[in-house]
Amino acid sequence: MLKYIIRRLLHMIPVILIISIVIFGIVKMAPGDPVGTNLDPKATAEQRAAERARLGLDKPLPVQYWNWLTRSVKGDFGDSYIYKKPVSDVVPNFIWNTFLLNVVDFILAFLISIPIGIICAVKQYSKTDNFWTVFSIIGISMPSFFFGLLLIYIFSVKLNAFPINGMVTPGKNATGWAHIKDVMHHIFLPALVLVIGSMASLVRYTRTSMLEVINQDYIRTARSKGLSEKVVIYKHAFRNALIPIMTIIGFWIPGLFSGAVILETTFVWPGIGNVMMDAISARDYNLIMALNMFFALLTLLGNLLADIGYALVDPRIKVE
Amino acid sequence: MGNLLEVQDLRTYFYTDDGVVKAVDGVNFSVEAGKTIGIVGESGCGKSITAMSILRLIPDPPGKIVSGKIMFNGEDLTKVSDEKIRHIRGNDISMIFQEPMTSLNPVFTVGFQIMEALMLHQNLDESEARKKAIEMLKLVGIPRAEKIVDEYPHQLSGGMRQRVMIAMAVSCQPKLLIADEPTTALDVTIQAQILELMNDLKNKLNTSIMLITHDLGVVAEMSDHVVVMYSGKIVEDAPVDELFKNPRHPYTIGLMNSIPSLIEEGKRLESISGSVPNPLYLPKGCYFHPRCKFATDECRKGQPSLREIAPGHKVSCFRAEEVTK
Amino acid sequence: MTEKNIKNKTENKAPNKSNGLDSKEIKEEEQVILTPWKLVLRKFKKNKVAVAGMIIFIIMVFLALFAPILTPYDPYTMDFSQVNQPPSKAHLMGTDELGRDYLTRILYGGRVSMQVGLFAVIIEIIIGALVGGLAGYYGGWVDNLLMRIVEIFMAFPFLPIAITISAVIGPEVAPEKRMYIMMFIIGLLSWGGLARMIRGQILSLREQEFIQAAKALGIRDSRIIWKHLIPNTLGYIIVSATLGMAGAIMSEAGLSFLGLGVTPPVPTWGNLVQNARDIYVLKNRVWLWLPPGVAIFFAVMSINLFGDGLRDAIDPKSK
Amino acid sequence: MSEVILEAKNLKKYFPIYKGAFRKRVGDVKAVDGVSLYIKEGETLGLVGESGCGKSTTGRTILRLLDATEGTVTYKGQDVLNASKDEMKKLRREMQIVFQDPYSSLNPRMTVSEIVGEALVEHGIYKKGKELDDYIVDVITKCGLAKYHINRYPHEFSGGQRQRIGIARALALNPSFIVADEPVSALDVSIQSQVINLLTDLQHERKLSYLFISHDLGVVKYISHRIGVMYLGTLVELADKKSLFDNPKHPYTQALLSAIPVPDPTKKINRIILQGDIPSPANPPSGCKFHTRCMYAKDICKEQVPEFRDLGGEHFVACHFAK
Repeated sequence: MLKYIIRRLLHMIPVILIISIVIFGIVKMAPGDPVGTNLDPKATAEQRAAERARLGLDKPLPVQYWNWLTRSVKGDFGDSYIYKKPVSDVVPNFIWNTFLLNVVDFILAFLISIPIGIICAVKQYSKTDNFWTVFSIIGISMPSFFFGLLLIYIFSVKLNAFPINGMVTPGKNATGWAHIKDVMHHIFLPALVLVIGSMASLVRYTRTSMLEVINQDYIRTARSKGLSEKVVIYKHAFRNALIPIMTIIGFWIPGLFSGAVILETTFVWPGIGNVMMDAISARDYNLIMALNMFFALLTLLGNLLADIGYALVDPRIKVE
Repeated sequence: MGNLLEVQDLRTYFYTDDGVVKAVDGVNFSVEAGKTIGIVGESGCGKSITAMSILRLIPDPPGKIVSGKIMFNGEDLTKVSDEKIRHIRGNDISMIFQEPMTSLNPVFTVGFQIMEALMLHQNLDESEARKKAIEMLKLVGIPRAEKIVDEYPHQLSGGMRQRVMIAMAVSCQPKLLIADEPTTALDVTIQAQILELMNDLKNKLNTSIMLITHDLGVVAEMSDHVVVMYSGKIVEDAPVDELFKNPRHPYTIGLMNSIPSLIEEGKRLESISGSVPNPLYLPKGCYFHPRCKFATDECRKGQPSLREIAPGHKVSCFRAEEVTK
Repeated sequence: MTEKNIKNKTENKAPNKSNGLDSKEIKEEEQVILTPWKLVLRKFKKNKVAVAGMIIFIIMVFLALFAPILTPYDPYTMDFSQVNQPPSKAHLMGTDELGRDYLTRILYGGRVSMQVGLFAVIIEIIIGALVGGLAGYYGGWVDNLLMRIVEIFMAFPFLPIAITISAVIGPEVAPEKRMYIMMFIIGLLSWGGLARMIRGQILSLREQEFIQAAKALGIRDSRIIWKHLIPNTLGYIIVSATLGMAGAIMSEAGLSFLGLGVTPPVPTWGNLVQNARDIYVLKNRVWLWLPPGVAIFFAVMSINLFGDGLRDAIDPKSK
Repeated sequence: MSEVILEAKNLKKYFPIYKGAFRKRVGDVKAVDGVSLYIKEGETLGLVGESGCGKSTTGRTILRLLDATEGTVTYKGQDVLNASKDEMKKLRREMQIVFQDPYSSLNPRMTVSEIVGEALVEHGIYKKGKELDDYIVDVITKCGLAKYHINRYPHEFSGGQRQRIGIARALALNPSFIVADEPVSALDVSIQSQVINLLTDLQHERKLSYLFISHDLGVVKYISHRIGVMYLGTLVELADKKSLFDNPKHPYTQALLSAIPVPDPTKKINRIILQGDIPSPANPPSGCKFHTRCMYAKDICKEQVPEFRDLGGEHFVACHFAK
């Protein structure tokens, strides 16, 4: 298995390089001059030219790319114009906020959706099944930002049960348990939006893969051995339905982070999505490059995780 | 020996959007202890549904056992509690299926799937069950049983998987083994091995066998008593020698005349015209009359019932006496 | 099963028997001929929910198409005397902060959103079908190369890249033109899945015996592709196109909500909801953000229902 | 029977096995490993064998649906495997194929008239129109279908009827040689005999030659004049029907014939039960491929591949000890 993982990681390097070239190309295509926005407007032409030289912006594109590449491999992604700090310091303290939000979603969605998906498959066309089918169609079709706004309007504006946005009550700077409680209070609505959205697709996915498995011959064999319905469904059927579900986990992880951009903007949640938006509007190219590369890396890791999960769960897959 | 199992007027219907499919429509037969009964018929005649109804493995919905009794040592299997029928499945009556490729769970080892029944019915602990499972694998003629027990189904050939299925089915010494087309998906030489194995086990463990197949050759070789089914009904029921020497139902005769290996040199194959009727639009009267050479008005109106025309030889045809091979 | 249901059932597995009552035996000749597409239609009609989805979708397309006739107002003319009016008889959906009639902007917004959705999916299908078809039919190194390319495209994280591109191209492109940029961005970034699906379809079709038979009959390759392979993948392409459109509309709405998709003054549902990001508007001017949001939801839901119903109807295994 | 219409010499078809990320070729599945046979005009050569023996691959390689790795195929003296595009197109009118699975051998989106008529238009024999329709109706009625079936789609037909459409499609070009690849294996016994009768009637009417491939020895015995038995890619025995069934010489053929269940309970058969499983064609046993399961196997069988020789009266056997 380890040999397989290493080979897959090596296999990923050319893909990452190509992606980095494409993103670098896109970012460099941008009109306007990044230097202009950050220096004080009165700076003279020479000062601008000196600043451009210092940042190496005057060299031909391939050379700039090479410099960027060699530096970023060593972990130096250059400085962020907005935060006036190296990018490698900026990203970590925001990423955990996004991570927190998405881990809550990941765990809750899985814990709730998989059992529901199984029940819907076992009791097909029953009332519960129809209810959840409607639920998932609505959940999938509901744009996350609109659902967020709705919740804010109902719970924060009208009922005043939850804060409108942000992660902590401004000026409270509580510590320890009080801080956690405060964050929990803030995280409720955005997490609810995420969980409902994830549950919608996961219930549907689990139900379909369970339905496929339930009609297989080996389930009939299991029943003919006298096993109880619970064992037949939760052991024999579910173990096989787990295989396609593992692939969805792989695609989930990149989804976690890239989906956050819209949600964090709606709830002004200080996560990496918000940082992305600020970087875009401020044309903070170093930060934009780093974030895009981060998301691309995540997607590739997600695919790898899906394949490894697949191989772990399905004995038929020989990992050579 | 008394009858091990008696099926009385069994009706199993399927309620589909297009209408009611009478898959099994009033079937009566009995299985003698220690004997092999062959149920033969073409696809769609209801032979598999009959077998599945015995162990109540019919998916409900859309299927349902509408009426009839299945008597097995004093109890009516259609009425016993779910808990009781689960106790019988795999223990007193067990079943093997046609497709060895898909009848074993791909994500569990072969050994585990055998041990499951043992631990459930004989409540052995894991190590005892594993020892018994290896013993079972040896009994069904699998070489290197100690190694195979930990392998997954996809690592075995079709023949080997069918042997595992048999090992699983006979692990608790069932009184009746129902085999639903056990060798249809296998090659001839492998089929010969499996049929020989089944006969072996019948004598060693004295289980009776209910063999379901469309291959008259397999039926002739394996069974003591034969039941011929057509469109959900039994058309002929007789000891095997009697049936092949002296078939009385036009359908049985038609079947026999359309088997290439039974035809002498140079003679033309006889074929039954038309095709099996659509279960949703069954013809009036005897279901076989549109394809029957001996059909008369009586056949077009009334439904013939199964009647005994010779000791142990029942036919459901008005003109059974005049019908000749 | 009521008598009526059995009566109008012509379809059955075995040779075509009468669909009337047992007594009236219609001869086989007059049997109504069910083309594969009629068969799909019949199965689709049975699924009431999907039909409802289709109807809602058609209504929304109708509203978007005939927007100029339906409202007297123009989406761009401002009327400073009527700024921020709640819904009234004159302005059924009230007016926005520049006094423009909001119902008109929602209708025109719908037109833009659906156009972006439609053309993005068309781009997706053209590239996906081409790449998937070539990879599936020719196999070997062609398949390998194309699948590597698909792998790379699939590795692009959709939203971050879309945001970066729309921001980068942003400034000098006039708002009217941004709609077309959106179509290309969404289309170019999401054809990977479709390519893989079509490749899978073609690979399995190629092994089918009727393709071998066509080769044995001496039928030219091009004719095999057009008359045998494509008609049998068309069904799947239509389904993924329908579901793809729902996705595209959602993506455009998201981008526009972030202010990076189609930017004002050109209205789309996404950027109309954007003004709810101002807490005051969120609290007091509900008519500004609720209707466009509901419009997105209904459009996407109806397409999803329609697409699901289509997929079940096309699936040969389903009854 | 007059002269030979089709002959294959030392036909081989290997499928490469790829492994690893860069798809390196690491071996071959030797599906067909040196098969030589001939078929006379109006004759049916049966080809039997168990799964994985390469009988279908042989049929398809002869028709050049698969590119042969080695060997030659001549049809009426003309070399098939190296024929140019145009020559091949003409040959396609002469040699046709009927398939096994009624549900995958017909294009679900085409009507019967398109399925049967397509090749005629392609080869320019007929233009679309009345003349073509009449010819199609004539062909399908010969195959037991009715005139009104012409505009129907495959999903409206039963398995037996679909096989008839497949046969009509093959007949449309009026070929003189047909490869029948397990044409009746997927059908019920009563329908099977209808299709077998159709094939034999067509043979008499049109002097067709068949290469009839099947795993069902009963069917092959009824329909063939001469029968070849294959095991793991090679022909182990080839003889006329009577002498093959009355006096099988190769141990595998003997075991195969004794394994067939006979639908007559009175006949007791002393059955030869072969032990073990069919080896995988990816790495077949050395020398004579049957030595791992043969009761008479000796050392020579392990080392040396037996020669496919004529023991007299065109009864060919590939076994060192056959007499």
